[in-house]
Formats: sequence, structure tokens, C-alpha cells
Amino acid sequence: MHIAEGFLPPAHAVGWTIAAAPFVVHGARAVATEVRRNPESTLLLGAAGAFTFVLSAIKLPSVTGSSSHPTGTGAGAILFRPPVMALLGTVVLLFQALLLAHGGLTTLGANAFSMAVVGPWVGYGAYRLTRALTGNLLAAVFAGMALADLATYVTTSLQLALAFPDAETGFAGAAVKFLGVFALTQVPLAIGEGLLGVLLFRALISN
Amino acid sequence: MSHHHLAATGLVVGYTRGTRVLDGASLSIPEGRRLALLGANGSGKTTLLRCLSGALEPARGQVTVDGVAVARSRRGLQAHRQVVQLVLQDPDDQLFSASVAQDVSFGPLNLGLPEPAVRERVAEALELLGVGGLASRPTHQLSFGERKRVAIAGAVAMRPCVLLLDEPTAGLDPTAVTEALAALARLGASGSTVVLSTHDVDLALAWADEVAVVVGGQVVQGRPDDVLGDDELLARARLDRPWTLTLGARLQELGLLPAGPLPRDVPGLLAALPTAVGAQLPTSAQ
Amino acid sequence: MSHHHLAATGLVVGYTRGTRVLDGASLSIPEGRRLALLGANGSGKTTLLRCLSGALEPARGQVTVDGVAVARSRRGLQAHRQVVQLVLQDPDDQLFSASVAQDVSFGPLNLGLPEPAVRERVAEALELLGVGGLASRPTHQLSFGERKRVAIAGAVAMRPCVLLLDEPTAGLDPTAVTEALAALARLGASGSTVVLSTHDVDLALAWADEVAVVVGGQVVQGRPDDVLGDDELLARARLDRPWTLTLGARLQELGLLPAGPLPRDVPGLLAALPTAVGAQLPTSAQ
Amino acid sequence: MTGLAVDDAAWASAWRSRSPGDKALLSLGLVLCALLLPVWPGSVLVGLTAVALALGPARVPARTFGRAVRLPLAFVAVGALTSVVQLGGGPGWAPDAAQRAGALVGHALAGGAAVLLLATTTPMSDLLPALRRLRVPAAVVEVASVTYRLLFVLLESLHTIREAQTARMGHSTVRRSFRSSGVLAAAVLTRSWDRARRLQDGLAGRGMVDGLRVLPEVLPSSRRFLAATVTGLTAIVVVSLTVGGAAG
Repeated sequence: MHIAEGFLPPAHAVGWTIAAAPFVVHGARAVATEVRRNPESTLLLGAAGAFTFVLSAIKLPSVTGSSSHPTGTGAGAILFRPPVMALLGTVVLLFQALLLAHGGLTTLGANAFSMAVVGPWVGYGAYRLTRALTGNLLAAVFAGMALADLATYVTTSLQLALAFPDAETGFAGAAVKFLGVFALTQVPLAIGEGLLGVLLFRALISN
Repeated sequence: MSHHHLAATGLVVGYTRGTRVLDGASLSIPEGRRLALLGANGSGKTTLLRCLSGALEPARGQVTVDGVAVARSRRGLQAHRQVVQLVLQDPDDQLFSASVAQDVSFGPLNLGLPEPAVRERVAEALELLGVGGLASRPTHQLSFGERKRVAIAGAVAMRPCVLLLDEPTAGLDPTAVTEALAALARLGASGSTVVLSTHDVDLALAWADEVAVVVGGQVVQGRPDDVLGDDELLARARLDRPWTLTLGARLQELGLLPAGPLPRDVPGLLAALPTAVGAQLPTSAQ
Repeated sequence: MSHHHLAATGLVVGYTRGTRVLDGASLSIPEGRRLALLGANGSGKTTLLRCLSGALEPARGQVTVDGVAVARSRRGLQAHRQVVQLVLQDPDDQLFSASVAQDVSFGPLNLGLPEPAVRERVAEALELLGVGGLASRPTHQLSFGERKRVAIAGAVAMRPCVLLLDEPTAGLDPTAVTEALAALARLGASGSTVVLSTHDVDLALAWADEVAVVVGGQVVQGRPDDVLGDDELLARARLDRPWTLTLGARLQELGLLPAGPLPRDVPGLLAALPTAVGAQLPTSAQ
Repeated sequence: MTGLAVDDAAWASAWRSRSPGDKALLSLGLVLCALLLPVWPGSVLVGLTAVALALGPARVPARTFGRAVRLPLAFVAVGALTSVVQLGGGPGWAPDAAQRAGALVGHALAGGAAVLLLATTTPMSDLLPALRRLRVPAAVVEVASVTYRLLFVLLESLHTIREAQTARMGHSTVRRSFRSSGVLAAAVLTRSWDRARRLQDGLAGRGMVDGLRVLPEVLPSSRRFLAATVTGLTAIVVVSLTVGGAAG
């Protein structure tokens, strides 16, 4: 779930765009360098972007009967590393905004910050840490993907809380509200995405 | 294997660029026989097969098994999938597991069968398709023809009463086509109803008990030599006349073939030709 | 367009599962003519084409243009690609842009041509392939046959002297095959040497000036009716004999066709048949 | 079959041959109006203008536009409601809840419609080359272009594989469905790598030198369109500030 077009006050839209920009620009430089060194990687990176877009179109069954979609950025961060995901994630967000009316242009910065920056870095960190501590690849993949998903939604909730603080309790109260609505409900789905990651990597290994 | 009668009546399916894909298509699949579904690319063959298999819900019309409409509920569709299985044209989109045996076992495992039963079905299906030797091979190492047959085995392992095959011979070389048709003959002998789609009119004439042509969103069904001898219909359907019929008719005109139904393939044609003809004739050709 | 003579001598290419794909294959492509490269799936047709195009370096042997070996340097290969272009079987392996016109512009831009020249070539190539109307359509909305022709246009826009096509008719319905062949005829008329690979012996017989059969890693090249009438060779290559030849030979035996070369397709066969035959004969058929 | 409705509309739009820059200016201008002007009448005017232009001169199917604009509605509704619930002294509505929620929904719907006007009239392959003028590196534009082409190829694989799995009862229970989805994701990932590798070969043969240079179609800018855009946007701003200023 991305923040819809027009939902954030102008100052916040600009602020988050500025916040996300260094990461995305860094990612773009990384991609440009990679492509200059090895022109064929354009195709591999394009395929990675397409995969991230398509992964988020996989319907995950959920116990409640409704279905949800993975964010896909955890898998991308593990496979392609966070700097590249900052760019690919932003490209995917742009495509989702313009092809699916999911997200928006003025909210692209805020969404990129949560989904293309915070999600991948948290997921990648959790992946590396779990791998170092347990030595278990699949456990690390689970942690990486579940936490990337959850971190994305926690960030979204906090962005909304900053934009719409509670009249009496301010940011803290608003954070409680938005986390309750957008992040708490996401916990089972984050676990689902983690499980999907385990199944995905297990299938990849057996190939 | 029990026989079931699969049929479709008045199917209407959506629009691609302004025209309906299916526009009142009806089809009745004779039990235990071979039906060839003919049509040009984009005529709606695949769409019709997807409706019959339950994968696609038509906007109007219905698919019936033994006269009873297939329920679109989860349970109804699950029951339908044990009667009808569809194998799509591109094997790569149906082989999603790492090894051949693993891929073929996917369906039987999902039916909740115990392991020995699953193994038996996998072995049997691979054997029927003539690819028993490939069981432990990784799917990405197979040739195109092998992948096609393994994909069919995956459906056969579900033991459907009706097997629908979308272009099972497309892209295969003559030897592979012969092998694929032999495998389908074994399936037919084991009691399955086999429906295949193709745009090869000669193949349809030689192989099918009955043919159905998809044209203008509707279906014209009948005996192979009737339907495939109908030039007006074939032209509308953007199909060629089978050359065996074209040549056979001419040879019949010349009195070289006996009256009655024409041979359906080359061996038939050769066998039906007289052994000798008067030698004074070739001069009449320029 | 200047003519160049493309040839291969003694090509040897690696192993798949213990056997050499090519094992001393030699081929000489006659300038400005149509050559059909025949072979079963997996016989090495594609490998041979990839060697000829410069995409694959053979372990031994060489590819020559006008008798000069192609240099494997970056510059040598770039020069070679202006002479020879290969169109792969799966159009999705070559179409990387979502816009048809943009995709076709890729090759000419790589040649370093100025913008107006590129636009002219794009329009010309699409026109030659009969898909001028698709220029502003997205690749992902095209049918398989349309994508095939756009992929060919992408190669044609490079104005190669020799155009190599891997299975250009595979997966196409009869009408699409006719259209594709008509497009290739226009290319031939505009002076290109056209080589296509296929396992359709009848298509090869009807279309080609010369055929080459890939068998056992080597190539047997010759006139279509000679090579395709060689039953021993065809059996080794796992190919069928063209039915026009089979039936033609039989009809010639019966004295119904004049002596000499046999007709190469149905219209030819029908035209060569006498207009009337004595009526006492059909009784000799059982 | 596996196309995306908004993308299909963009390729078929009557504005397909207009300059992507012209359309971007109009659309982004409307987005800014939706965001910056008072919701009454600013957002209402922006929303109406975007819908009228899309369904009128651009001839976007109403069904496609309506469905697409409905998509973000769930987020907008939940988000707006959450923002006007008050926690202090027990949960309750904020005093100006209705007005604030209405404003949020108004801004978001108008903004959404304005972005959709661009999305339903301009294919990505026209927009991406235009990004070069905003100094986005060529490599990035090329990666995004390949992404755009391949996502349709992969979406088709995704749908077909899922259909094949469903036919073989792979999604008959939640547990099986989970396992099948993992296999599905892995299969699509291997296909994406395979596609990239095969495209590499295919493009090397087409003389790929350094990057995927292509020639975009010539879609000339229209003075009349630009003039109308500037006039229209100015009118919206003036009317909104006069009426909105008077009201608020």
C-alpha cells in the first residue's frame, strides 16, 4: 500500500522527496557505473526491475480469506543489494503510479523513502545479521523479507503521523493510530512475505 | 477411467480491440474420441479451451459435464479439474519445478494422494508419453519436444477423463510430431477423450475422428472430410484445404481413385492409386 | 546492395551431452539466392546460423565473406554484422523495446547513421515486412506472427547482404506463413540473399533455390529435388520426404506426369496432371 | 489478456500523438493545483477538468478511468478516517473531522485524476525518453525501458504458470497455495534471468555497442495545446483563489 497522490501536504511531499533523493541518486550512479563497465548489465537490471514489479503482483493467500501482495523489495535487496534497489524500487514505484494508479507522483519521494530505501536497508541488514548469527540462509531470507516488508509499512505510518499529528497527543498519538491501522495489520502479511521468500530461495537452490 | 461428456453452449467471451473473441460458441466433445479444434492464430481456439478447462469464465453461456453446468465455486471448479485437464502451448510456462519427476508429481501430490500412489502415477504418465527415461533429469536440460511431452505428462498424471491440448505439435519436427501423436494414441487407447487444437489441416484430417473449426467467434463441428472439404468455410476461417483432399478430388475426377470418401493421408492416397495406367496419356499435359 | 559470398568451412562446435553439435560442417551460400537449411530439432541448425552470423565462435573451422575469414576482433565482428544479420526463432529474444518503431531503430542507430536516415530505414523495413501499420503500436500487444515480422524488420533495417532466419515460419498459421514468405520474396527481390532454417521439407522444396541438410554435425548441400529425394539422407536426418515428391514420383511411374523434374508444390502438381484419363482404370484399385 | 488497462488506454488514446512534454505540463500543472489550491473549489475544478479532458478529447474509456481512480480509494478512505480520529481523552472524532477528512479526500481524488490523465494518454515508452531532458542518466532510462518491456513478458508468464498450477490443484488450500506461490516466484525469477541472457545474445547480434539507443517517435509540441493549458490552469488558480479566498 503506497501513499496516494495528493494525500500528503505539499511541505511533506517536498521534504520526503529531498530525503529520498540522495539514496536514489546514489543508486542511479551505481547503476550508471555498472552499465558503463558492463553494457550488458542493462538487460539484467531491467529484468530485475520487471521481476520486482511482477513479484508485487503475486497474490498471497492469507488465512483471513482476503489476499495481499508482497512488496518484493526484501528479495531485491538480498539479490541485488540496497543501493541498486533504491533506484529499481523507485522505477517500480513510478510504474505502479502510472500503470496501476497505485501511489502517486508528488508522493513518489515519500513512497520511495519507505519502500526503496528503508525497506531494502532494514531487510538487507536483517538478512546479513541473521546469516552471520545463525549461518542459516533460509532463516536469513525469512528475516530479511519479513522485516523489509514490515519496515516499509512502519515508515509509511510514521510519515502519515508526521503529516497528520493528533490534535492533543501530537505525533506520538498519531503514530499509535497509524501504526495500528497500517503496520499492525501488516504483521501477518510480513510473515507471509518472509515465508514466500523461504519458498522462493528454496526453489532457486534446488534449481 | 469413466467417460464424461464435456460440452459448451453459447459461450461469449470479452473483447480484444473491439471484437468479441467468442460470440456464441457451442461445442460437444464426443466421449472417448479424438477431436481436432482448428482455427487460425487469434481465432479463439485457446480461449475456447480455457473456458472448457474452467480457467476462464465466459461472459455468457456455459460449460457442462454430462449436461450439468460447471459451478464457478471453488469446490465446483476443483471437481471440474479432476475431469478436465488443459495443456497449454508453451511448455516453459507449465514446467515450474526443477526436475521432471518433481514437476509431474505436482498435481497428484495436490490431490492428497499417498506417496506410493503418486510415484505410480508419475511413472505411468511418463511411460505413456514415452519419456520414462527422463524422470530424474532437470527440466531446463530437455529439448523442446521433450518439454512438451513432460508438460502433457503433468496433466495426464491427474488422470482426467478429457485431455485438452493446445497446439501439441507446434514447433516439433516431423519425428517429434510422430512420437507425440503415438503418445496421444496410447492415451486414447487407455480410455481418455483427447482434444487437440492445431492449424495444421492435414494433421487434423489424418488424426481426428471429428473436427471443429473456430471461425468468427463460433464453432462449426462435423466429420473431418465434410468440414475440411468445405472451401467457403475454410476461406472464412483463414485455413487451407488439406492437400490430400485437393489432390484426391482431382485424382477422383480423373477416375484414378474409386468413388466414395477420399483417403485422409499420404499412405492412404498411395494405397488407393491404381498400380498401372495406360501409357498414352502424359502427352495431354503440356 | 552489393552481393557478398558467405561461406563456412569445417566448423566444429562444442559438446552437448557427449556429442559434437557441429563436426566439420561446411556450407556455401549462393549470392542473391534462397537457401533453406533443413534439420530436425537439435540437429545444429541454430548453432550453424549463429556461427555464420558471428555470434558464436567455432572451436575449429572458419566463416568467410568473399573468401576472407571473419576476424573475431570487436571491429571485425562489427563489420561482419553489417554484411550478415541473424533473426532468432523467438522474437522476444530480440525485441527489447515496448515501442515497435523504437525497437527497429536500434540497429541503424548502432551503425552510427544520422537521424533522418534511421527514420527512413525504419519505415522502409516495416513496409517491406508488411507491418508498416504497426509502427506506433506497443510490442506487448502484438500477436506472435506480428512480433516475428517486427523482429525481422529490425534485422532488415541494418540492410544486410545476407539475412539468416531461424525458423521464421514456426508457430505461424497457414495465412501468416504465406504472408511471411511474401515478405521474404520482397526481400529477395530487393537483392538480399535469404537463408531460412526449417524442418518443413515441403516448404523448403517449394521455396528454396538450394537446400542444405544438417545431419550428424555436417552439411549436405544441393538442388532441392536432388537432396530432398535422397531417402537415405532424409532418414539419417530424421526428416520426412516431401509428399509432393513421393506422390509425384508415383504419378510419374503411372505415366500421369511427364518425365523430368517433378513439380515442387500442389499448384504445380495439379497443373502438371493430365486433364482426362481413360475411364477403365479405377477398377485396378482394390 | 495480460495487458494493463491504463497502459492499453494510453496506447489507444486520441492524445497518443501529442507531445509527452505538453501532456506532462498539463497533468503536473493540474496535480500542483490539486495539492496547493483550497479544496473548494480548487480540487473540484481540477478533478472535473481532468475527467472531462480524459473522457472527452483524449477519448479514454470511462470504465478504465473510473476503475483506476477507484483503486487508491481504499487507502484514501482509511487514511483520512484514521487521521481525524482523536485519541486524547478516549477515542473520538476530531471537532472538525468531517471537514478535514473531506479536504483530504478532495485533494487526493483530484490529484489522482490529474496523474491518471497523463497515465491514460501517454505510454511509458514516450515518457521515459523525455526523462533524458531532465538530466536522468541514459543508463537509468535504458534500464527503465527494459523493465517496461519485460514486465509484460513476465506478467504473461506469471499468469500462465499460475493458471497451470491452479489446474493441477496447486491453489486448492491455503497451505498448497503458499507453496505454489513460492515456486511461482522462483519460476518467474529464473525466467527473468533467462530472458535477460537471451536478449543479450539477440542484441549483440544487432550490433549493440554501448547501451540501448533508440529513436523516439517525433511527437511535436503544439502551441495551441500549450496556450490552452496555461490559460486553463490560470483560470483554475484565479477562480479558486477568488471563490476559495472569499469562502475561507
